[in-house]
Amino acid sequence: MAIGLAITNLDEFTYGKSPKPIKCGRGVEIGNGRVIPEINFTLPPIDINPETWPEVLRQYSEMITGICERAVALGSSGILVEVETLPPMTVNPSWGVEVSRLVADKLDYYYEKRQLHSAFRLTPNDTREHQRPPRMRSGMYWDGMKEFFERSGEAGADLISIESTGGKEINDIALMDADVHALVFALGIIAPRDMEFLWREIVDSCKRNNVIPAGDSACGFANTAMVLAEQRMLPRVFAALVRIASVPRSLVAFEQGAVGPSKDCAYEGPYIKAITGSPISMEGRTAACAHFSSVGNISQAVCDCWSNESVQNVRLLSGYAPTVSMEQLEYDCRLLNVASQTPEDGRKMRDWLVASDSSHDPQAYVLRPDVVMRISKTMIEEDTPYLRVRAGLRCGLAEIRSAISANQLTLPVTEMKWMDRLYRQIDSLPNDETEFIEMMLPKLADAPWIPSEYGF
Amino acid sequence: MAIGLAITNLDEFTYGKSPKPIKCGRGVEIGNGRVIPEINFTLPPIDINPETWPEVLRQYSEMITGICERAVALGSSGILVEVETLPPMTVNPSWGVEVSRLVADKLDYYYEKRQLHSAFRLTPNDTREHQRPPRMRSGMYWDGMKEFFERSGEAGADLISIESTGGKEINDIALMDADVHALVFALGIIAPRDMEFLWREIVDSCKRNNVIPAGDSACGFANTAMVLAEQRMLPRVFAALVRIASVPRSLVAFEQGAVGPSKDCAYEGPYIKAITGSPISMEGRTAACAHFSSVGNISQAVCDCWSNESVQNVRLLSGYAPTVSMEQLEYDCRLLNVASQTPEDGRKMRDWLVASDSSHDPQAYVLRPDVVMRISKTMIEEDTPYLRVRAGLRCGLAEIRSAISANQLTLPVTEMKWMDRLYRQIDSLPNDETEFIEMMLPKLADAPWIPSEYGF
Amino acid sequence: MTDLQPLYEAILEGDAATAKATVQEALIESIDPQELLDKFMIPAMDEVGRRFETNEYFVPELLISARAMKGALELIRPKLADKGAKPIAKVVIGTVKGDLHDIGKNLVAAMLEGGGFEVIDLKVDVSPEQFVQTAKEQGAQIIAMSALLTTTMPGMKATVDAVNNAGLHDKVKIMIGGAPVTQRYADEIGADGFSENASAAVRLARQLVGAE
Amino acid sequence: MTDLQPLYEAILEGDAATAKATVQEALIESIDPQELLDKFMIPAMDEVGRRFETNEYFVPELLISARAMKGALELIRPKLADKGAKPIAKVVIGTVKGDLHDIGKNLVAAMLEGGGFEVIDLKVDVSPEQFVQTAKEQGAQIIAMSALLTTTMPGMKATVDAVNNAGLHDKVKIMIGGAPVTQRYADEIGADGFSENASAAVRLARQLVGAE
Ligand SMILES: [Zn+2]
Ligand SMILES: [Zn+2]
Ligand SMILES: [Zn+2]
Repeated sequence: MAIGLAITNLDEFTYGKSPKPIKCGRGVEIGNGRVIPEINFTLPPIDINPETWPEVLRQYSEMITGICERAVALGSSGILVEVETLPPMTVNPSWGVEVSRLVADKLDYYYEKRQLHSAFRLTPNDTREHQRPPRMRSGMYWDGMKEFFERSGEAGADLISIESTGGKEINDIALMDADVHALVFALGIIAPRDMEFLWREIVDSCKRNNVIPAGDSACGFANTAMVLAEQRMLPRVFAALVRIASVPRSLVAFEQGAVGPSKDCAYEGPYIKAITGSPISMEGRTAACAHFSSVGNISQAVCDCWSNESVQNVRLLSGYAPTVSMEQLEYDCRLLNVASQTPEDGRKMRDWLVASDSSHDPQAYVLRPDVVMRISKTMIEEDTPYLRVRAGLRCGLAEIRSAISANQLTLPVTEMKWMDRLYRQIDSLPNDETEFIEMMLPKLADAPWIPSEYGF
Repeated sequence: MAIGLAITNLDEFTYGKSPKPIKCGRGVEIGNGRVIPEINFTLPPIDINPETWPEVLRQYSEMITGICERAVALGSSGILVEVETLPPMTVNPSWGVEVSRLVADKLDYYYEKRQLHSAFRLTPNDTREHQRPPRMRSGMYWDGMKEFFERSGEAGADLISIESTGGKEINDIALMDADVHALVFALGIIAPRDMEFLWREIVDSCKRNNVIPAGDSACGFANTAMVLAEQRMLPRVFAALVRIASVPRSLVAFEQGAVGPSKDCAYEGPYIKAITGSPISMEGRTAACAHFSSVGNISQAVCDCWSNESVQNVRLLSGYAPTVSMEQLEYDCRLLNVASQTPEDGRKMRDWLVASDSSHDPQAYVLRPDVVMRISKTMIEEDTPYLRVRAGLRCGLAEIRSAISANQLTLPVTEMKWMDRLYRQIDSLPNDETEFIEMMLPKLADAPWIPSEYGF
Repeated sequence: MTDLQPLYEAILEGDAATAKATVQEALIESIDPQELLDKFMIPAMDEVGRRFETNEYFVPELLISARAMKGALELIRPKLADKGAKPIAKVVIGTVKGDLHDIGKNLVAAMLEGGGFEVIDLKVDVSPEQFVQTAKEQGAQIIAMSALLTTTMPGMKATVDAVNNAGLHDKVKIMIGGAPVTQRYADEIGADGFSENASAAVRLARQLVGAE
Repeated sequence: MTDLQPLYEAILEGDAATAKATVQEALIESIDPQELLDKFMIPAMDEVGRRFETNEYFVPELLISARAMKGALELIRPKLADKGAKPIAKVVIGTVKGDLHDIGKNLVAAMLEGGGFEVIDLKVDVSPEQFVQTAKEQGAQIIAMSALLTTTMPGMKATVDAVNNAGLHDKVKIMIGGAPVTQRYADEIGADGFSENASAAVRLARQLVGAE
């Protein structure tokens, strides 16, 4: 059963506004006209154990205090704060809850005393990949995750996200070999199965705890490809296709009940926004502290929250790095929000953000709002994740190819031969999903995964 | 003798373009249509001595290599690289020359092998303040500076700048007490005298060495006030006046032959550009790594180079901080340059940058291009730095006052009482410079300065 | 009898002339100087501190009040019994060797004085030996150092080491500050405290000498 | 006589079938296997390495060539005299305890193999004891560790310490890598080398065993 795009008019596909805005936390509205800064932060190198725990708490307190003080000083109209826990805090949820609670309490304090509007996104880890092959539906890692989800209310979360990893064990292989078939198996077959299992659990837990299920990120899949492409390990055009292939998988969270904002590092966000109408968080030039990219500006074009991805609590000349990020994000949002005071001007700004990056790199090109809408449309005309991935890859590669012909995109000479290689691989994907699965299972017999964990 | 503004039409007062563009270095043009990133970097905490010297060189090499690689990867059309030496490198110019040469050689390499356009701004320190009271015109510190200027060609510099400190010993006192008279004595009387002496020397040296004399920064005066205001130690409205008062002093460099680009941390740059027509470098949100500010966007409105001020070579999640800054600056410049493809659009972007900050803080308000032009005009109608400072302060405070009345600027309640205090102090400045000097000399009899070093 | 409320107001507003005049009148009328101090002057400075902490007052206002307080204090000090008139503690302060950036140090010095400390200001570019010798000679309870440059920070460690080697660290607490300085750095080099800014420095100094 | 240029091309293009077929034909014609290796196979892999270094080749191309090389090598190894056929050195590789991020480690492992090293891959979450024991048992010359998380980095130091305590550090060089790892960290914990990325890792490994 085909569904339609939530955003059908390119003029209405812009930053700060989404068809399904969200109210959350302490007076924050996302997707309702203004872009909100989303600030992330993490510990510098430190071993997490009972002995270092007081220092861990001190650092979180230092970080969130610096952030709130700066947001108040700049007169921010509201911030979204994300804590992505470190794995030991999900394995041992009591640690995760304690850190989260500390942050939530600070946000309460700044709301009451300094009128700082804020919401709190809590992102537990998908620790299931901490064993090889991963067990997805049972065992101590899954138990820890389930407990943490269940305690998200106690932890003070307003929103829950995750960067889940079901299928990553096959995706890793696909990336090393730039193997489209393995990629499609990972992102079109097994990842969506795990997403369905995982997000049903998360959404149920959110309902019980009055927390908003926000969304997932294909970080471990597509951002790994992006970073490898940035290091010239992988062709950029392949990384662009991995991004597209990750969309149907991330969409499953929304089919299960997630409502956004999609996670910052989910660069598939514009697709999610076009398809579902949910607001999205994005990151770009202000996330250079976390990773380099070729989508520093275009990633901002249709964002609803604007993030720094993650920064460690290291000292810079002015102060601690999280505070520095807070300032940069706030100024970026100010500019976007001033520009969008009329719809025409907002589109002008959006189009400049797009034009400044889109011709440099296929990964940027496939984030062009018009391209996103076209590819999204072909994807959702299909009914299953497998067919959506296949349709998206076909359409995406065709878009890239015609952009190159039209001189709207330049590709390094070294990548040109990849166009044909990738085309051949995509073209040979069968129509029938069962046929594809039967073709792939024997090839992946030695791979480090457990088929039964994905319902095989 | 009154002079006119170089920029008389507000429509032509915008970023990327200045009446007197500069060609320099390896194919770089500044102020000729495109904003250029200016990247700065410095050492993390390290003691500089003969033993650590190899490590110092390794770090500079690491920093400039990371920067150039990233600039190439992003397809930058050209970068300006600043090395602001650390004081031991000016005291011992051979060290400074060695570090500079290393950077210049790397830039040559990347120009030849990777076609990266670049220019190199060398900024020796004003080490004269390393003794109290400072000796401005003789002694080992001055000798070291002179030698370094003279060896700037050998060091590979394309441009020379400095953040000179003549008069800072009195300005420091003025800041602590928010004392307008002491401020005017520092910035209107003695600082200009030192600027004339210093910049005659620099310009002569540049001529002999075929290096461009770029400009000075009132960093030690006005940025100190800005940082103290940011820490709520000083009223913002006072810091805004310090900024205005610093203009006539920095102008002296241009009267002596400097041609720009003015230094990044010289937030008086827009005034310099309006008055002289020389291109300017500015810094804002991308300089949050160096200091926080309330002018993160508006500072960009009429810039020709866009800078990160300074960042230490510390490791972030993605890579080293200087490389991170390079990426952020390049994306910012991309956006500005895409937006300015028509003059109307460039002005639109400029006006958004202005509007996003100007109502939040008087320090931002006095960087509004129209305000800059009006204040600049009243200043240059006067003939001497003293009278220019007085005229600028009067006009600046009147601008702030009427902006508050017109609800174009909000001032914290705690600062309102300062409006009158500052007005009374400014109003009591005599017409006659000699009278002012005679009034001030006895008051400053115990201050840590040597009047004869300023020609008294 | 003199109305003493103006004394409180004068210190709060930084009006040194009125503060001194009021004190002098009160002394002529033989009002107990201890009462002047406890009921008006110290409460006024407490209120100044509170306003500064809550960002109602800026540094210039704090300094001018501190000067009015100092002027008034000089008048009553000779008449006072021991109690309450002594400074909380003696602080030797300066920027470390090689560092000439003193504006932060000056702020801290002024605020410590306003907060009731006796401050011995060694100014800038102070060697470890100078810190140690002065602290010893003056019987100081605190050494306060600042550095603005990362390149001069090692001077802090050198000073801590010198204090340790002189066997002085059981009598003197060491506090440090300045833009590049961190709590971690303080811990690393064995300093007793770090403060992020000038107002926190007074609180820290009080804690270090057990006055809070 | 078989034209051997296709062997060079096959390895360069990663065409394992052609590479093996050509080698088999050549062996039937009794062509000296050492000549196959020296004149065609090694030059082909050198060219692959050059192309990778200059960004003409990506990882997938490098891996596929390395596999073609490996396939061809397996055919001639039994026929070869000692010289040239032995791996440059044995490397024990893995991600450190607690760290499950192995894509970088896998890249390094593959590139080391392509570069002529014998790689013993302990996979992920490897304890210091496992590293030490395997290196000892296998007579490895290099231990290579990666960590992607700052929280697992201490596992590197623990492994270096374990190697030292086992008295093994004179026989085994230790190299480390991963996003948060730096040269300074390597120096600090006493590792012998750090590499910023997978291609630099092969060069580093060669340097560490004196093969370059
Ligand atoms: Zn992520
Ligand atoms: Zn400066
Ligand atoms: Zn600078």
